[in-house]
Amino acid sequence: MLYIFCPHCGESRSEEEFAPAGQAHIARPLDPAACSDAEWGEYMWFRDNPRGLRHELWLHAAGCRKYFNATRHTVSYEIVETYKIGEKPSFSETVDEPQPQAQGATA
Amino acid sequence: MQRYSGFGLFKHSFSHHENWQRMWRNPTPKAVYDVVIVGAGGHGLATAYYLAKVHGITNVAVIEKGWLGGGNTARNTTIVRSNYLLDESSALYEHALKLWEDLSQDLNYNVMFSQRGCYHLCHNLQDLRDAERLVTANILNGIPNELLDTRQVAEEIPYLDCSPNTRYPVLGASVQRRAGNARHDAVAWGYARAADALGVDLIQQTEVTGFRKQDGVVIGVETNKGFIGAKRVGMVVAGNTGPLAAKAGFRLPVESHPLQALVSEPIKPIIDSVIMSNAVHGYISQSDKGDLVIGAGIDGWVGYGQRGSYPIIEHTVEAIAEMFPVLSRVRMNRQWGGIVDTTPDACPIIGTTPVKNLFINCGWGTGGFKATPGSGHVFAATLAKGEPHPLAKPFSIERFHTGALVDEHGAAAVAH
Amino acid sequence: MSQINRLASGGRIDRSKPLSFTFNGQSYQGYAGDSLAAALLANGVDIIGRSFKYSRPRGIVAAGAEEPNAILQIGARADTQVPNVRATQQALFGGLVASSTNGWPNVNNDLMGILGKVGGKMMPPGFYYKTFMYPQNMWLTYEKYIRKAAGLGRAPTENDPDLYDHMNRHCDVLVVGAGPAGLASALAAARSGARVILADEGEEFGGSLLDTREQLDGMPAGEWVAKVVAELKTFPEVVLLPRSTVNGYHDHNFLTIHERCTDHLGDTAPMGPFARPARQRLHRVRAKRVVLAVGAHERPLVYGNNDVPGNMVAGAVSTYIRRYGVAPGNKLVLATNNDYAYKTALDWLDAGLKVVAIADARSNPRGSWVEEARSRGVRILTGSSVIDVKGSKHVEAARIAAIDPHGFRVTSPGEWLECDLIASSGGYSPVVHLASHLGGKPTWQEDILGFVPGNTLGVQARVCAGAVNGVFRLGDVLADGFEAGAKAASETGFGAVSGELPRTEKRIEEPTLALFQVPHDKPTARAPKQFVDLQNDVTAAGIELAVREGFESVEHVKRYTALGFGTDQGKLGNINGLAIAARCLGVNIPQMGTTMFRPNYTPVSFGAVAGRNAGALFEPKRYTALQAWHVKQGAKFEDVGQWKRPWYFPKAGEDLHAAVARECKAVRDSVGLLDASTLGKIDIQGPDAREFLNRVYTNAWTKLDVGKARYGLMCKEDGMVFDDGVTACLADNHFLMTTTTGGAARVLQWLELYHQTEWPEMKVYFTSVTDHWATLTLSGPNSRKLLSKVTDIDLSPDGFGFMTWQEGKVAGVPARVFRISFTGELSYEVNIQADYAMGVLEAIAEAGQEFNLTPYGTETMHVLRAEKGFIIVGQDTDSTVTPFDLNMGWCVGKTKPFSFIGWRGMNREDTLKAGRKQLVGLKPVNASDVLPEGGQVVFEPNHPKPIPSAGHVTSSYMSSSLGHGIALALIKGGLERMGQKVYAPTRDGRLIEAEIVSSVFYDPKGERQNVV
Amino acid sequence: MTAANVYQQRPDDSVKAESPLHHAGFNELAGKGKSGAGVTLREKKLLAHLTLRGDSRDPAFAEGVHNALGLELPAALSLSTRDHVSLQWIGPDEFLLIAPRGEEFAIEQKLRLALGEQHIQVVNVSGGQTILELSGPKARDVLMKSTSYDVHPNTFPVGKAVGSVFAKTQLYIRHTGDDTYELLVRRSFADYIWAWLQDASGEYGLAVEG
Repeated sequence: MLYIFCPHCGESRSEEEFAPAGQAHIARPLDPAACSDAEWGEYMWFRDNPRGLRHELWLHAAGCRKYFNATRHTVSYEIVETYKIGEKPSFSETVDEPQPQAQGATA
Repeated sequence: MQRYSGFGLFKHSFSHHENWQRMWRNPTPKAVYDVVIVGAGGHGLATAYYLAKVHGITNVAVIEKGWLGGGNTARNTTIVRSNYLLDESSALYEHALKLWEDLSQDLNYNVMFSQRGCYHLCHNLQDLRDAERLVTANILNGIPNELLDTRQVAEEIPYLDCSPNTRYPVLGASVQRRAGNARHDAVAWGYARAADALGVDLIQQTEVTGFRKQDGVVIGVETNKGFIGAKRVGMVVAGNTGPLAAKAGFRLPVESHPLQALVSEPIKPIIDSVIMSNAVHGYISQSDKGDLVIGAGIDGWVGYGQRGSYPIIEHTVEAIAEMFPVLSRVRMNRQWGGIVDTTPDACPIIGTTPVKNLFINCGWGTGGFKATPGSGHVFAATLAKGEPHPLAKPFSIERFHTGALVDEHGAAAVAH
Repeated sequence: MSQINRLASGGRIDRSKPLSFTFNGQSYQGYAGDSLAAALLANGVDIIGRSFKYSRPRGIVAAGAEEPNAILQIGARADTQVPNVRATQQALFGGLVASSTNGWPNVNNDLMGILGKVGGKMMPPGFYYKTFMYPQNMWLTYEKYIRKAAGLGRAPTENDPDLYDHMNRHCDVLVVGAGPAGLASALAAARSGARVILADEGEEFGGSLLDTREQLDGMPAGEWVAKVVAELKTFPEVVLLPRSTVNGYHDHNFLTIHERCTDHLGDTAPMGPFARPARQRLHRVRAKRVVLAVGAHERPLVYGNNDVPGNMVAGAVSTYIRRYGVAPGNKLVLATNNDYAYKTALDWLDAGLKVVAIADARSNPRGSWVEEARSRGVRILTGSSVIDVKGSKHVEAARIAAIDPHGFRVTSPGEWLECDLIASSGGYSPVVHLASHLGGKPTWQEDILGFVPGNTLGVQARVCAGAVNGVFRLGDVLADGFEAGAKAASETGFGAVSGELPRTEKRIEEPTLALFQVPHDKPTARAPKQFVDLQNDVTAAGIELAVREGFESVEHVKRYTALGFGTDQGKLGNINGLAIAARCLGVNIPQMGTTMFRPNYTPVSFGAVAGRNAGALFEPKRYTALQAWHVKQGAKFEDVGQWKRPWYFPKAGEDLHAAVARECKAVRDSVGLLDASTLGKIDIQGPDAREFLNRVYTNAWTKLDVGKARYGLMCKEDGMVFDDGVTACLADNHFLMTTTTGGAARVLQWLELYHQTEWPEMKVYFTSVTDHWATLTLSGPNSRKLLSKVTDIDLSPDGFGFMTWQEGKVAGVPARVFRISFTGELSYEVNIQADYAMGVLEAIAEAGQEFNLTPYGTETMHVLRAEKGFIIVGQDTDSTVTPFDLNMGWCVGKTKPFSFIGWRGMNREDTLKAGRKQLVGLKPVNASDVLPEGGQVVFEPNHPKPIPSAGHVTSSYMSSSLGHGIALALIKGGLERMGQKVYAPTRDGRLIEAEIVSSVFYDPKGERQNVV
Repeated sequence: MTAANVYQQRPDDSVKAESPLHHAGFNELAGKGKSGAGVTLREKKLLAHLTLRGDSRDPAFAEGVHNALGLELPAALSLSTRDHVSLQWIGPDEFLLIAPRGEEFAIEQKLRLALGEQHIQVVNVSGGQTILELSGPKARDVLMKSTSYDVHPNTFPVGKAVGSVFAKTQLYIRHTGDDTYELLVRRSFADYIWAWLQDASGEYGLAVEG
């Protein structure tokens, strides 16, 4: 169970208090009418799905009710930072990928 | 291929089982194949088998970075059913179910497919409406499905708490009697053995690191053991779809999430069928070995760690104890996680990709295992003909651009 | 029956407290302090079960969590049964009832065993994949018998009488294991002032120190344990948890500890001073640092017939002698490849028993213990091992022969030595389970011939100490433990500590020889069965066969043979199995790698995992302020999310339909009362509130005046409807939004999401007031008359128009009253601070008597609104329906300047195409028919299967007001098909014909709500 | 003053009022049961509860609040108290004010006056929640059974208030005295929390004060 530092409350809390809300920094197109159907589909549904660091949106649902961002490794699950909406992440490149979890995990 | 039978076992017992042949070879990769399939899970192996058997294409390699059937094939809760709501999805899963029914004989490998029935419990009035919708939709499509009332449910599922005093009383259930379980590992091994016998090369411990393209057309795969040429490439890599698609240069409406499951210690038979409850959030069956096999929910975040968060396990166990209070003193042995590739409409993506001659089969979410034969069958046709099989057509990537989703997810929260 | 194997003295048992128990119906006696296994051995019980596949007799082989055989059924009553209890980890209590889990008719005379002997030859690994295929329809029959034979114990057949509990804990240092390393660790951490939890699976702290012959400071090790435990108890921030197994190591240093609070006292928890305490408790621990001091498991050697009762792991024999005063035999043969096992021979001698011989696979062992044994006259056969065993129900003799471990062959004919106990030791496997739960791969350490914990993948802050690290000498273990505890504490900010560790004895210890499977003169497939995994009947020959058939990865071998799949998860057998597979493949053990380790370390009751979230507390039940009144009126309740809502209010003898017909009539004819308090309510304030509504609702809000209310639809970005409700303008910058009952929380979250992430510049705040306001809906032509009796508000049609609201007093309580209608009748929704709702309701009920004021529930509400064609989001919609599909294009602001949420989505190729499912009314041709709710309908009932669906019924009722059935349905191209017929083929084989009609069945002009 | 609808929602005290745990009958239960209970529970009912929203980074907001209430704006996770009025940090732009019964209307007016044209929200939520005070030597153990928040006094000293999970719902826990805690409970969940607390404190003994 993750232990997540809420940048508003200023302390770490158990994952139970939070709700994940998908990839962070997906801005709503300013002029939806100018988007093709395909572009609108991509805005709604196409996401980065890396093995490595990913910027995510989280809600501190049981705490301060604020959304914030987290940079989390999708294999080790390590959270390298959390930051408020409107702030920029400090970590972005994919760090060294940890060794596979399983003995020869599936392709 | 050495034929398996009870008599064969008897015969081999006299030679102390020293003369059993390998189930598959360990071939050296050829320079070029007609079709290269990336990923030797159940779907990939089934695809190879049907390419060889149905389409006569035997110059096929299946490339696997680990071991055969080592991904979600080895980690699911082995439920097989076809009672999906929408015409497109029920057609696909029913196609699979029909193949399941003859699979052991077809492969000469007992995949232990047991049609012990699958119940979806209803706990509120909307559940009942959804069940009526599902059952009648299935009936129209020629897929038998029944709706039971509380009394019938109580009779058919002995230890289920059907009293009106539970937090969410059981108001009824739909039941697909042809649904059931199969032995997950056997499916991969049975397909592998049969495909190998037809000439397919199964290349394990070889990781695809990239795709070689010429003028936008894929011509083979780069691996950690060198380049392997291919006229067509099929990607069937549940749990690794995003990263591999990224290597091929495109993005998908797919997120990979942990899906957890757990088993009890083996106990004498007490649960005779598959019982699922969406409202209470748990599902359960009992394996031939006696383990209660229990499925938990999907974690809400992307994760490739083959493990998820503990509260998901807790909620699931609470649900099982609520449904079957007699199991409270039975003990949980082991938990684990698979990686499911989820799509916005909870339906797979099968077909072409932005890269010519590179085909994809992914996004099965929680439905992958039960679809294995059907998925392999339609994907083999897709690879053989270069265009989607009719049953696969509704499941193109383009639907996320046009909006023509096959929204199993939205239409009814019946997943798994 | 006397305790024939009980030694005259010794052990940590209390001989003054004899305890009676039964096993397989036979009564026995043991002592307080015994484990069930110790008590069984004391009584000379050899056979405690039959093996799973071959039905061979099996006895106890170990003394702890690694025991594979002694898996028993416990419990005196139908409701207290516990299947699969490991007898080695169950404390004996008076009245304990235990039985074997397999064996028919009983474990001593087992008929299945004969079948196992004959059939066993036909049951190599994976045999079931190769047979039972023909004829196809017979599989379920075959399977029935396979299922009956499989499984171990039985589940209870009645509900658990016990309670379970959770305890959330946080600490600086969690020390797992209270053996020498763990105790030293905990001591160091505690002295630094850290918050420490020390947990151990045993009945008491001490681990291996409780039965070692080694001394500390020249005293029995147990005395040091007592001293340390006494000191630990003096620290207020130290939590000591015996009988508590750390079972799972989860992400970010979250661990679960399963405490068996009362399992040592009886079948069920005894009553406490106030209430019955929990039988078991699950501690959910978040630790800043974890010290894993979990020790090592001794491996047995794999030799022929090594499963006959009387074959044990060497260390376990010592445990039974020294801790429990039990010697499970008289004449011992010891097989070893290391020095430590000699301690067992010395313990055996100390107990006054005979050591027949020690077979040491090493050619020239000279360690201190070896010399001690030699000096006491024990016959030591070097370069040798036990290769076969004689005896059917108990060991009678061991065959010892010279072996060449590297060439894997037997080099002498050897000799049969008479004995009744064979103890073997093949080295020690560090318990890497917890360290590997998060995917960290253990690494092979050649010098100790074992895997030790690997890296931690960066996230988990843990230290390993003692035997789990491959440190086996007692002095080194203590030092390693102390250092680990000090390090863990200092890493969490506590100062350095010092302390003197007890003095240990100096001696020479020589390395272990790599020997796993002992060779036999015949090839493995033809040799006597050499068991690797006793619980799953996996033999060395089986592993060879798996490799021969192409199962070359460790996971394949495991899955094909079932190695390690038992309830012991292969604690004894996995490394041996791995070594055998590696030998067959010609690779070394680290090249094979290990299988994955998963929680739980040992099994945990479902009840403990669920804790108090069971029965009535499984999930919250939410109630409105008027619940007591509903109960008094005899309401039946419907679950709507977590809410309990009155479904209908039956009078004596009424069923649902009769009650609903009566309630509907009352509303249409006079006045009814509905508790609408569960609707979500959100207070919205700020200068940008109105613009925000424009963006989140599909319709326009710019011109809504203060005092007015408007219905709105909400869509997601894909254009699909996801909530609806009425929002009122309370003041220029102040709105009250209502949502569906089920949607309240998610709508608020969604508003916050857009506000916080997309439009933070907008000045608007949202606060839930769902619980603050109680809402009483009065609906029906007499509602005005009734309300006027209890309010000072001007209710005249001109003074209080439709879709407006007023403030005033109702029954003396300040209220906001909204004139909105979900029934089509004249209606008022009275909002009162919930604390005062009951009084207001009672006053209204009193005033309403003259109008036959009738309480109605959700079912009547649904009928009345369906007669009017009003949708219920989630019933008449799923998430595939746009406002246009609902024929509610009137509710979409097509010219709003801002591209509101959903607008782009509802204008895509697929959402604009013809033939989408659209909401229409269906009127059964036969007035008495009611279409099944949810059911599919078709245009062509005679079409061969598959029959194309025309759509499905979303709502369907008998309308007593109209005298016929009515339904709402989503029909393909429905709005273009008015007057056409559809057919509902029902599940019971009928065909109901219905006409596609407008979805507004009742009062289509909407005149009734304007009644004067 | 912001354009909001403000009105007196509470009748005078002569009108019958039922707090969220009215049906539990604390008055009747008080003094019953075995002595020596480790946990004592009482409902601090029918108080004035107001949600206050505003930008805490804006000094004018803090000043306005201070002018109206005589209370400093509490820092994150803390509670300012003065006489019988407390102000609790809920989030960076959200605070909860609890005052004696019936004062909510006057306080809201005072706040709106003091905060002038600032963008704020004041909402009366008095009817929607209640306070359960949990005290006694075993009160902390009951909390530990119920929430994954670390309620050890080192991390949760007196004066701190946190929102967290509690059993299968969410609420705010306020540490108000050595062995005394307040749970801020939503009305519709009050019965569940009451049932939970009876169950969880069973082994320690639970006394109820009317």
